[in-house]
Amino acid sequence: MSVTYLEAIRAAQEKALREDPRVFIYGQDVGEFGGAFKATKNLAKLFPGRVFDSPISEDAIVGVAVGAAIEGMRPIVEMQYADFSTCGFNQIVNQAATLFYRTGVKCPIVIRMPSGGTAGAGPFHSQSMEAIYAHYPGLIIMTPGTVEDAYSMLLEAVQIEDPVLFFEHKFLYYHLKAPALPTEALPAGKARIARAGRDATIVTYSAMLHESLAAAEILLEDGYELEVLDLRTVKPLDTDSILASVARTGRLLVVSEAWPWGGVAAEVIARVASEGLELLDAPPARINALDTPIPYHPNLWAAHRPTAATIAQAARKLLEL
Amino acid sequence: MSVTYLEAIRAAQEKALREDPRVFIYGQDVGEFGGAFKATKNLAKLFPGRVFDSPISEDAIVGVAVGAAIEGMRPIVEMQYADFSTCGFNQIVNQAATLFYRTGVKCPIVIRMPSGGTAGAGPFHSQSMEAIYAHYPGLIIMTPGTVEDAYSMLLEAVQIEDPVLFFEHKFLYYHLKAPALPTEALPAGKARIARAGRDATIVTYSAMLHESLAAAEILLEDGYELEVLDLRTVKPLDTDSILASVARTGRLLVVSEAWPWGGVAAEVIARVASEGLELLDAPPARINALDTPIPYHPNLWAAHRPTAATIAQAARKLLEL
Amino acid sequence: MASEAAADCSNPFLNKEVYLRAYRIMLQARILEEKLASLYRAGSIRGGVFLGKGQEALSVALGINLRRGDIYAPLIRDQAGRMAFGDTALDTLRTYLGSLLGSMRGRDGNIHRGRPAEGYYPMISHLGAMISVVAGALLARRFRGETGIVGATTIGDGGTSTGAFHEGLNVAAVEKLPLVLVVANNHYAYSTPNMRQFACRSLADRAAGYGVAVREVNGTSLDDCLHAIGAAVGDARAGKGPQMIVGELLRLVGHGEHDDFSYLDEKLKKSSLGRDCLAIAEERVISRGWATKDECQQWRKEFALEVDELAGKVLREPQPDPIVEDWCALSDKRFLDSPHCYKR
Amino acid sequence: MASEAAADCSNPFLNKEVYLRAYRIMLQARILEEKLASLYRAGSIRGGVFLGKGQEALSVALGINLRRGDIYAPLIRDQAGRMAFGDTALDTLRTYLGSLLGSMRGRDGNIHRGRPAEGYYPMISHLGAMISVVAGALLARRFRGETGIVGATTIGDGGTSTGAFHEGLNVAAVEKLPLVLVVANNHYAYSTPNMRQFACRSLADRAAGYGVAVREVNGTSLDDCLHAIGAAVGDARAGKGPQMIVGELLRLVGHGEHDDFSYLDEKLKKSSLGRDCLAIAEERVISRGWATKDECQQWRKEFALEVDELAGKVLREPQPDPIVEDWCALSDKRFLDSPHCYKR
Ligand SMILES: Cc1ncc(C[n+]2csc(CCOP(=O)(O)OP(=O)(O)O)c2C)c(N)n1
Ligand SMILES: Cc1ncc(C[n+]2csc(CCOP(=O)(O)OP(=O)(O)O)c2C)c(N)n1
Ligand SMILES: [Mg+2]
Ligand SMILES: [Mg+2]
Repeated sequence: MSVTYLEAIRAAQEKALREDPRVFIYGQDVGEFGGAFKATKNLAKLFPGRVFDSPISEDAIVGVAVGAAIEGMRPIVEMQYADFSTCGFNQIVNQAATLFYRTGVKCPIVIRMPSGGTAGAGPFHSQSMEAIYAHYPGLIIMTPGTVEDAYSMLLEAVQIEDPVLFFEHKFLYYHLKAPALPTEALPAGKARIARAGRDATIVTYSAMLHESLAAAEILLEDGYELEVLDLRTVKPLDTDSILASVARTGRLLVVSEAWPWGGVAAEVIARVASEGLELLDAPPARINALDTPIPYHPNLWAAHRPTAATIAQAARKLLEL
Repeated sequence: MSVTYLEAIRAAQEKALREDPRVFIYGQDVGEFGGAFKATKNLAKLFPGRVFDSPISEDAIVGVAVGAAIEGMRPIVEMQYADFSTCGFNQIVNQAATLFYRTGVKCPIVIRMPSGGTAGAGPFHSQSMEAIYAHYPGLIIMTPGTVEDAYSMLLEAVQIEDPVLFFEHKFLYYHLKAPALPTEALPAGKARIARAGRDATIVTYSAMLHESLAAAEILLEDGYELEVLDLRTVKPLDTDSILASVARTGRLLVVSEAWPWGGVAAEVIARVASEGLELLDAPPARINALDTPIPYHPNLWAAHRPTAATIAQAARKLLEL
Repeated sequence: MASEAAADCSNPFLNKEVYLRAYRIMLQARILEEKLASLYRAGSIRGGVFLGKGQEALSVALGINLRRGDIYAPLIRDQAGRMAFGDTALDTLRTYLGSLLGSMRGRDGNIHRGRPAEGYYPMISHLGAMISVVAGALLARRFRGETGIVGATTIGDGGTSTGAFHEGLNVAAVEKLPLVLVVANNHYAYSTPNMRQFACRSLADRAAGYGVAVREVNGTSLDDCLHAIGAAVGDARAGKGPQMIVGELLRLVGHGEHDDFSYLDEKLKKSSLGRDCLAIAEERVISRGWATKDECQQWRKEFALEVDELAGKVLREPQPDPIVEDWCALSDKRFLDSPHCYKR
Repeated sequence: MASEAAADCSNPFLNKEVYLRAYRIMLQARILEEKLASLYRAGSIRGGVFLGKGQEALSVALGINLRRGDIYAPLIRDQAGRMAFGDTALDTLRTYLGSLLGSMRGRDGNIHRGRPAEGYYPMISHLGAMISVVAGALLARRFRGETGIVGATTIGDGGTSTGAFHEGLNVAAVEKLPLVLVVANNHYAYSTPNMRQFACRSLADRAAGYGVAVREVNGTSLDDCLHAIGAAVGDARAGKGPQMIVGELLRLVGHGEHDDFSYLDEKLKKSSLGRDCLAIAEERVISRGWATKDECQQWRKEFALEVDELAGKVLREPQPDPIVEDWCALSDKRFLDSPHCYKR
């Protein structure tokens, strides 16, 4: 038996609903239908009245979640696609993210953000918005890249008493599999060494974890051993683990599927430059999506985002410096 | 006679309206009333029918501007405060910013964003959102820090055939003065050495330009000569000028009033680390607003944003490394 | 006329006790706001001051119909409603004057104050945004099996143009929540007149589009306001779903104290909309023999004295200290992201 | 019945020529979409396929009433309206099949295609967002002194819940723009039924809240649709301000071709809403003697052949090449931000 990334998300929600009567799930088509990606399949049936459809009103959906959280509930919101969270942006960054600081009252909501590109999805069903939200104070930004993390981090997210944006990657939904659900997990905020190596560090997260691991395989053929660090959460960002890895390897490549300007890769490089300059044997590098809208055509899309091949190429360049 | 930063913005709009029949101004209270800050004072009278009030509908305001631009107009939108652009966020980043790439049809709109903190303005009338928008492909992000730039860059913005977000700083509106309006200007995308120096480079923009210049004065007393580079536009970011300055000084401090995570400061440091690592004699540093909502109370606000004193302190630390 | 019918004292929403209480709160709010204006002119308040003068009747009528356990998310011009709901002159002054002892601890202030743990929600500035939040709060109460409670919030004529208004009210209607939404049509949104804001006959015409009950009310008449809002709150409490009230009135001051209201249409000002609800209510109180002119005068003096004393006290209270402030946007410190390179 | 009245051939909106043209376009759209569905099943299309089956009458009635110089921003289920406005089977196939020769050059595709320079606006996915864009376009036309033109767009029942719908329609009403907004209430937004989407009697009840004229129409009847939309477009063109049409119907396919429509309520399906507008229109065409069954059959065959041929041709066309693609989000290359560290 094996579990997919999507099944892990569904299972985590089922467990959260079962164990905590304060949890409910709200979003477009999440009820009877089980969600656009089936991440809430059967949950409406299992937990009558607690998993229900919203109108197409992202602003109100988030507002409802915040109000419910103030009154003691633990809402999980599903955005149908992260891209549509732009329509609920104001409530996320100005209502949810500021509540605790302004009032001292906690805002334990989870917003699930189906993110990232898949072939043919186009400019409005492919975005990686984690950097946008990480820029704002008051939010925790999770970006699980494994089945295990999808499960355990979502469960942790529901328990955290601050707003958590949970960026789950659509590309991993069906393809990524694990033998079983995990029974223990690293806490949020801690990065994980996904692959140990001595020649350079690739810092990455979410779907790019797998492209990076594949790139590491490619470079192994050249005799290079790359360390791959999975950030798991991009805010907080585990600066210590990044620095520790760079201290071992002396070289840093950051890989992110988001646009470059001010993204996770920029933030990671800025931190390493500021706090670990002397650790660097070569200039740190980054590889991001290209700085255009995400093209619809699979040919263009495949060139727009980083892939194992382009990551390997960038890593090779870094190693040769 | 002298001209304030605000008057320069008003004058630029008057000139644009006068010289180009395609220009119109749309936003809350911009008509008869002349805008919340009086940046459009008298313009409705001078240009009947071309400067008019919108409902409180940021999403529609931006949508209207995009539609009008497609049909050949040159709309200038005034957000009453940049903070409220969160409600028009979707139209900015998904409609305006993607139009040209998707369709090949240009989207010459200007959105004026009264930005940044003033004492007592609180969490929703003080934000600096330039990094949020700079993250998206398809937008030009202007952040004028002088009266001259407020004037000439706004005029240039109206001429540019791509969407321009014009982040004007409210703190500078009334206080910042110049002897006269400029007759020539650097083009957008080029940074300017606001003060030459040899010991370290401060890269900054907008209101922080003046705090940084004041910090440079403070350090002059210690015998340090700081170079202050005014970015003017944060996207495109004039990487060459930054690198050239760091090449001269060997030290980099980036100062921004925005929040730190993924902000302008992170992007600048990432670029310098990647493209000019060997130029650095010390780890690059940044100073930003603190990572909380912007507090209302003037005591807290003054400590939340960078000031000449804290910049000088950070610079001194950098110089002593 | 509705207001004549409402003057019928057998009307359950209109009895001496409630009316007098409402009137006294209106008076208190007015006097407190006058003090805020004078403190503003004196430079003691650094942020903006936005007053509810002329809107006290509509505002108090909502606040006074709420109970402990209800939810209330007031807006800019709701000083009277706030006080009816339990907010105090002391906390008002503390937030405006930046006292550390205020409910917002200097982090937010003025009209943005509240105590969410007590059902008193502080508005964010973005208009319309509180409607869905109150809807969510009511949903939570329903989950917890609470009945007979209501959630109330206010919006201006300008605020009805926001997408948030639309989405929030629609969600409340779909969920049949006990939401009471008072639309204060004071005919201006900052300087923007109604005709640049909407094109319908009355904002009340919006209700049918949501499947929401609606009452139109003369916002200058406390009688009318108490009656209509009392009925609306009663219906919401009884499970009849969201209730909208559209009050027609005029603010009698500028948008904020910095604004000279130069755009005010003289005709509107001279129309019945321009009448002062507080003066009208006082007249009614007196003509009905519920209090004498002298008593009203006396209350006015007492409140003014009280407010002056409170202001004096608050002005001596400690202000927030950035050194002591914890600068923490998260409740759970384990998840703080503060690398060395962020720190000052 | 409205449809009987409409069958009156003296009705200016209902004559043989227009009706036959509309019918033939519906047929063409249906056949083209069937081809798209089969190409989807064959794996030739990688993105989603979202079809308008059952909505052709409402859609074509809008498109056919527009002229060159008008503005049209169609939505998901508007293949028929698009073709009536001038879009071709060739460009449709090119965008779905990713041909470089398609109007979107592979950068966007499928239902997101358009040619803004020709007044044919490509939707972004975010529902409701096109309404204000069309309003802005109409404002520009007014600035340029153009009269007698209209701007038209479509929204679904689900899309009416967006803030963008509200803001956009309100702005159009305030500016009295010649906007025609067709609401296609197909009773589902993806899987979400009307009762989870809104609580008003009919979405037509929203119009009064904007001060906008409205017509309710049986969306399965081409007669009704041509009549009501013809009148609405005429009124808009004549300067009577925004016009809303609410068409009641059902889509006869899943949300997209990946969706099995398992949530469809059998009762709805069997109701008059579930009837196929194309079959009804064909029946009318025949019963009125405007064409014979054989002729209809013949057209069907011709269109199918044409579409098959086109698809064959398009499948051999070049696909976008990332090496040649300029990767440029700005029109003015001077302002490109592409530091060395971004480049691949
Ligand atoms: C979404 C949003 N846009 C703009 C503003 C700026 N703003 C503050 S108050 C105001 C006018 C509000 O008018 P109205 O809703 O009629 O309330 P009133 O001030 O008349 O009580 C505006 C435009 C805001 N607060 N929120
Ligand atoms: C703002 C926004 N939120 C969510 C979506 C995802 N989405 C795409 S189509 C759809 C259902 C649309 O329903 P409706 O408006 O009734 O149109 P129909 O599909 O029935 O034609 C949803 C939720 C979206 N496109 N835009
Ligand atoms: Mg108003
Ligand atoms: Mg629908």
